[in-house]
Amino acid sequence: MTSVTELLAELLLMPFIAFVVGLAMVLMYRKIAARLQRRIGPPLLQPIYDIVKLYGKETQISHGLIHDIGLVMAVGGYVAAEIFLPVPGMDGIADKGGIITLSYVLMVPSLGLALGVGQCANPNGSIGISRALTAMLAYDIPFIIVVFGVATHYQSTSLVGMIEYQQIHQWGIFEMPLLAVAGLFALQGMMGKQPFEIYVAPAEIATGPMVEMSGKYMGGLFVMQTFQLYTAGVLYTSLFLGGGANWFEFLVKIFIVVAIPMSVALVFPRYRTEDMVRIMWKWPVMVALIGIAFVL
Amino acid sequence: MKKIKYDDLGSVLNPLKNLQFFARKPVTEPLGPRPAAEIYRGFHLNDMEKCIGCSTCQKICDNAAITMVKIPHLKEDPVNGIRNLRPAIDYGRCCWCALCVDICPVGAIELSREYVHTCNGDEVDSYFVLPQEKGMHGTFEEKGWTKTETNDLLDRKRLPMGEMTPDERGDNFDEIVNGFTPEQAILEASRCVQCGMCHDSCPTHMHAPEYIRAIWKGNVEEAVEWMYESNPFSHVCGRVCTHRCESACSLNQAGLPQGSEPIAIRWLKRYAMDAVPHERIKEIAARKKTDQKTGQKIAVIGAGPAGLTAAFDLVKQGHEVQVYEALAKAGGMTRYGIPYYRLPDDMLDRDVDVIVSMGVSIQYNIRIGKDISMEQLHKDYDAVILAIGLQSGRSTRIPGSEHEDVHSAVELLRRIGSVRDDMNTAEDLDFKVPHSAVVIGGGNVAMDIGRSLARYQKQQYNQVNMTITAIDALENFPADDVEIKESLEEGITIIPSRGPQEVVLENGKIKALKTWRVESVFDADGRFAPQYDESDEQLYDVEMVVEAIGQMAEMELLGEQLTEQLEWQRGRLKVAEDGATSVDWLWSAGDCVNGPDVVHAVADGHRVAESINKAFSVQR
Amino acid sequence: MRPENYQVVSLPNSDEYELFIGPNHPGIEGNYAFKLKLDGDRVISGKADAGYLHRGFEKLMEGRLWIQNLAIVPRICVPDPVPMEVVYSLTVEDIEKTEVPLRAQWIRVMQLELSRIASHLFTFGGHAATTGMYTPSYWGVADRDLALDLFEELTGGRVYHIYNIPGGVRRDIPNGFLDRLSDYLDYLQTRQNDYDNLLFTNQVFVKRARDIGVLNQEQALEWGVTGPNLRATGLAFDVRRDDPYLIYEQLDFDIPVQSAGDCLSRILVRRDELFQSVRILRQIIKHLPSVKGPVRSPIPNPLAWNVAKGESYCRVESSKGELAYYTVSDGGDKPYRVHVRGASSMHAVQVLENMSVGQRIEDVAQIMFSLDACPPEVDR
Amino acid sequence: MSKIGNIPVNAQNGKKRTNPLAGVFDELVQFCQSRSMFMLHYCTGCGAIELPPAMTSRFDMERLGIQPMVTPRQADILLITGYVSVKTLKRVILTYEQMQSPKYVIGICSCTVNGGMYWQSYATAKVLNEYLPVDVYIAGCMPRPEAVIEGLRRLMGNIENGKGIAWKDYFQRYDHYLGNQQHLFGNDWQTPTDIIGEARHYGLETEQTCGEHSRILEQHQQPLEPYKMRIKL
Amino acid sequence: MKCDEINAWLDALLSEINEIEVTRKSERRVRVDVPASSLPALLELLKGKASYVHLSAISCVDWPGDEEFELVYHCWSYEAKSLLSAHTRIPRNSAEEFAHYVSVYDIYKPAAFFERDIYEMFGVYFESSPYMEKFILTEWNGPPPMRKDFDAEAYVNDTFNWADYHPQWLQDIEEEGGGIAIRPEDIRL
Repeated sequence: MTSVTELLAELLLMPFIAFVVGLAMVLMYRKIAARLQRRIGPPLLQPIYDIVKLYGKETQISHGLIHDIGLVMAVGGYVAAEIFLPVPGMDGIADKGGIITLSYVLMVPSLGLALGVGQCANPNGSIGISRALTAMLAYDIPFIIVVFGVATHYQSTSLVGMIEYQQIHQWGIFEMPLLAVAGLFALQGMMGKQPFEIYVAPAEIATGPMVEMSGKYMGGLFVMQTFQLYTAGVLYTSLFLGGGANWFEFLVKIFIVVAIPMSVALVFPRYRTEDMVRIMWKWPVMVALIGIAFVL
Repeated sequence: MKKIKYDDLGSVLNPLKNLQFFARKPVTEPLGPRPAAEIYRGFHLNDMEKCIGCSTCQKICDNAAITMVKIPHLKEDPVNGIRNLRPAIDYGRCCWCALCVDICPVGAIELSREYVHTCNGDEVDSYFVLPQEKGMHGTFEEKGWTKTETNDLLDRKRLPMGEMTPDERGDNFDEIVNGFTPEQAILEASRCVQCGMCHDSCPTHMHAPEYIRAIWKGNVEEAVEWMYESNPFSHVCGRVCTHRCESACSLNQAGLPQGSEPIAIRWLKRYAMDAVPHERIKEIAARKKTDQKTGQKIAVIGAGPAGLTAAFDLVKQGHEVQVYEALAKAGGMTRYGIPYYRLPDDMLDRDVDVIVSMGVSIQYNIRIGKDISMEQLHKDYDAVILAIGLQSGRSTRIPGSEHEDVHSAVELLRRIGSVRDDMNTAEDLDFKVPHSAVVIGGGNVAMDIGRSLARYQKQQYNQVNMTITAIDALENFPADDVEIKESLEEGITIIPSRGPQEVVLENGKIKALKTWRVESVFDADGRFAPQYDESDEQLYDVEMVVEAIGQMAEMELLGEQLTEQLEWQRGRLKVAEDGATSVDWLWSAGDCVNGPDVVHAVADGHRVAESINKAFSVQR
Repeated sequence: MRPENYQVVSLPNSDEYELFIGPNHPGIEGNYAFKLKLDGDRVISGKADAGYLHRGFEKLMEGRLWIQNLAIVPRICVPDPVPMEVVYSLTVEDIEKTEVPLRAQWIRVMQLELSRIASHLFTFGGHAATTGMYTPSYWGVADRDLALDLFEELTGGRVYHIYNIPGGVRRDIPNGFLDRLSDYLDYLQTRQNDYDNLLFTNQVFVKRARDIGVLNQEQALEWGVTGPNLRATGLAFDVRRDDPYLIYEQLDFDIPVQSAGDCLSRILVRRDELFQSVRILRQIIKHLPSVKGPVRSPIPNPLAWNVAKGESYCRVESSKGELAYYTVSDGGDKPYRVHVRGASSMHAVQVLENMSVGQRIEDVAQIMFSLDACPPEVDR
Repeated sequence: MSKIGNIPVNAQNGKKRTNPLAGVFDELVQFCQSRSMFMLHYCTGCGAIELPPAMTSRFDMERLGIQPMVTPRQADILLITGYVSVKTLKRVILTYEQMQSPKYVIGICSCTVNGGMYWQSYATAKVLNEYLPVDVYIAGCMPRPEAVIEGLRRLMGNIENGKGIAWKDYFQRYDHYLGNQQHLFGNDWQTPTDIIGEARHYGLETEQTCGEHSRILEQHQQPLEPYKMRIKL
Repeated sequence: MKCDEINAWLDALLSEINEIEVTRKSERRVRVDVPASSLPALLELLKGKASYVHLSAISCVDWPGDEEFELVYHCWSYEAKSLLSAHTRIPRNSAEEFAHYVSVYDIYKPAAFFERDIYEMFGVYFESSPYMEKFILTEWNGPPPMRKDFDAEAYVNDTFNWADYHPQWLQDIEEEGGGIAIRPEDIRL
């Protein structure tokens, strides 16, 4: 009985923690941007203001039921992903799902978004979503290879297991540096940051999928972004940096992991779509395959 | 400079070098407005005391952003060129180009360094601002764009006009100034900012801005048409007007670092009148005349500026006008009081000719009261205008002033004037030109007689021995500055602040004029009560003394009966604002009412004509 | 009458569709619109839609006095307003045969070059932003702002200077201005490395910009392209050198040229030009103190100024290309006709329309910014 | 009134709040609204040139929680930066109607108030608040970045105090605005957004929402057809 | 120098054609007055033979008094470094019907832009110009606005309202007996 209550509490607590930490990451991104751009940047609670403001909008425009469902899928997919990601002291159902389930769950938001945005009848949105799917295709290949390699190395598909292994032995990044590098590329793509920021592209397609989003829907996307950053950070930390023995260590690691792509993003323009696919399928895949060869 | 070749592929690592900016400080300015630059063009400031309400800023404003607002509690002084209008700026139009600052004739409007103004959607009224010394929000921030000599857009210097040198003019009565050439006139006219201060200050409200603009456009006929709107004596006024317009001119305002000279409005008028052929002027003047006859008959006594102007107006309205003149020619004081070198007779003749050509009939050498009685006029005419001017000079009444060689300036000028046709010689004069003379008085009449006599002296004796003395200090002389300057140039001695005490006689002839130094002219209450320093006594050895301290009217012509009927005030005929006397058929106009001045007389003539017209229309 | 944007027209039985870029779109420079007919993400045809910034300048100028027009000419090209003021003054001076004092000419050149620097810094940021990199636009605008501070000190206005006047300039330079200008140039040169690292030698950017929007020299001449865009095709033509005005003949500067005619060459030409302007300004800082005399030859009272009858066509090299005014005076107090040949009127409309064909949608915005089109010059 | 097809409106905010905590909640929302404003960067006129400095490093608007947004759907503030030509005004109105309430309009520069320096121009609209409700005006031609920021701070203050409600006016007095729009654009003017429908839906309808001008609109209003599109992947 | 040669050659050539009038205003500015019928031929010659390859602008000036439009073609030669302005006059029609002239698009491509501009602003129809349609003034129904007989100020006053200010300070002054004395529109020169 207690374990069920505990589990339920964890299932509620883990997304909540993810949300709070994600907000901090959004803030960090904006602060990093501000610093590189030689300015001060937003106040500390800015991400919260934005989300509350968006949810507080008094009029809404919906583009039909599918649009709403798509949005729910997008946010829900990430919420679901959070309970597969172990954090210090809480495993959720991470030991049950494992990394394979997680990679499937992580596709849900993109598909949900595609479903929702398709209803907007805005060509910019449609182009954006087609680019988003292309981008997913591009970074998923190295990502899957990396996941495969890591799983092979640890002989486990359970994140909990991997973390335990790393905490006993040493961090994955030292054991499989090539895979870690390839993972970093995939992470950049997954987070949709420059040079792989092809589907938002304000100057080209007016923020693509978000073009018709307003009010709560936009708020939903903002929430999704917080989860996305958190997920990316935790996943990479779990795979290569040995998770966290305690909360301090854990948070330091995930923030650093997220800060790297963020900083890089600010000094690069975006690739064209086909360039992104070409590069993603060339360098990270090559590196990852060599990495696998070492692992095997 | 480092070259970048086109073929340089660059590097993926190069941009990462910029991550060093994590260690650099932001360049962001603190929140809140920064102080603006020293010559920033922010919101307007206006020095309410300095501003004269000329509305020049309004004209240069390319955005029609400036509205002139009348502020009753401010000073309104048209004679000195000050209006109680002030510019209000519409910030819904303004573009902060500061042209208003650059053009302001007095440098009153300036821009501050204040630049923040925001308001809620329903407070747009706050965009309409009356700039004052304190700035838009009552918090003075420093001045920004102000006027300097470099960015002043106005042409401050008057065009020099050709005139005779003192040597050339000293012994003859030729006209001194040459007048503008067309090029000069257009250039001078282009300096005008069209403020209309001249119009306001002019007694007869001549349309100076309009005719100056017409001159600038090269259209002198239009200019003449504008002049005849309000002044049938434009030839005369173009030469001898007291030009209050020029003192009121916006460009005459003091307080500018670079100095500033008014537009030569009088000379422009003269130019335009001279540039149009006489016959054409007659046609232009006749344009406004009605064809209808009203059948009303009016008699005008005195063919001076006031009488003829009234006659001109009344004839235009279709009335029948008869003018009676006691002397042989028309013009009154302008003919018999102003020397030839200032106003050649033929110019006056032209003005009179235009008026006559309108249908005014003038009978000369008829003295009312002697040849025709006032009662007779009353019977024959529906209205009578008394415009007799000030014919006799006032006397100082000092001991000895009854002597035959003590003359009044008016009388002497009349005697000179009646032989004017060939006045280049002194032979025709009915008095002997004195070797030495002194004129008492500091007005224009004193200068006129002094300079006229000096010319005769120069002709006859080849030397000038002429003194002008007056009770006022030199800077308080009523005469024009230019008259004083020219008098001095012509060798006349001017001795200010002297009170004449006695004409010293010896052997029945004048020996000298005794004067004391004046300590003060007015008492504490501002009344005329001169105080003398008796110890400072001077004697001027002269043959002739001329008194030029003022004139008065000769009212004998009215006859006893009428004199009793009329109301009088301190010895002067009581006249209402519009020229009506207390008798319903008699009006009075001109110098005899208002004191000596051509343009005032013209204004008076208009006023009386209008008043008569109104009275007639009431009758009808 | 239904407004057209945000409304999508479907073309039956075809994969083609129309897409509107602008007037309200981050990929458009200013208030301007571009209608694209697309097949997938490939542009089949492009059509410019201007007039959103149309104010009827030429009509307005016919209704205002010669001097009043000074306030409105800089508005014709907002990012680079000084050439507008100068060329308008030049035409009036040419008609009136006014001599401009030498010192005023030096000051004018100083402004023109400073304005060119400001404008190019702005363009770098815009160009980079269309490729997804925002940091250069933050830097560029901030560095441009320092130039605006200098302008504010010199002219009293940050963006609209209204400082040139027929006959010269309205005021002399303030004390110590040249020192501060010199400091600014020093600062710009220290920043050169940062910009090079971030933008001009950034491999991703170079890849993105190379071979995109190619305009060869033949096409450029045929379509009347001028300015940096022409120089990026290999023709070293610059009005400053080939049809000199003011005191450019006395200055020593190079004309940067690239030959490929693509987006990358264009931005490289602008980069080099910026530092040539720095070089010119250095010469001015050195010489200006020795050029004494007034800064303005007097003009008549502006309220009553009839400019002599005549016409004049004057050209200057603005940051966007050849800028020309054709001014006709009928001897009145207002211009009879002013025709503005906007520097970017060629490449913002016809050239862009032609170049966009066959491009991918992601490059359209980049091409537009790399041409440095300035819509208000087209609309006037 | 005919229904416009493709943009249905959700029934969500119509109910009155009875919860005592609603007051606190409202204040929180207002506070957040004032601290987080997305600005539609639409360069309607020359004043837009001072917005990049205001947004970027030197004056950093993000300090106040203001950031540019690219589509009207996401934006809260519509900055009218200077003159609007009639052609632009149509797009501005369209854009405004597509923004989600609460939305704010800021009129920058002289031109939005009384025509500015283009008052003689046949091509520009003169008084902005005849066509759209304006929340805050910022004076200047053009206003410096600092002045723009001061204006935005005034707007923040207004929102925090619950005074930023000009957008309701557009629903409540739609007939007035529509009349002015029709005067300029002709009687066949129509936008794709059904303002009257929205006003009814959100309970903002007053007697002045509909009137003589909206009746003209009804006569010719046509629903927008939904758009079918394929994109080759 | 090459450019001197071109200039000399051009001067010689132009002096032979007697319909046209050549004024050399300065070293780099030539004004040519040419009848409307021979302008295209002249431009063809200039571009083909005299290296005037760059059409800088086409300006149109309305002379309602003469019932004519003046078209000015400004051509620049990169080699001769000289700008030639070819002036020609075509008859002007009332605002309802267009004036007509031929397009020079086949000689100079940039002409299309300027011709469209003149078409919109003055109502001159250029035969065989590719874009004889509205571009800037797509939403304008009035007469071609740049014609001298179109009174923009009157149109504006008819069409638009002005802000109606009545601030407190003005009310105070009005109570005192003052108020607005001269409105800006009353005084424009």
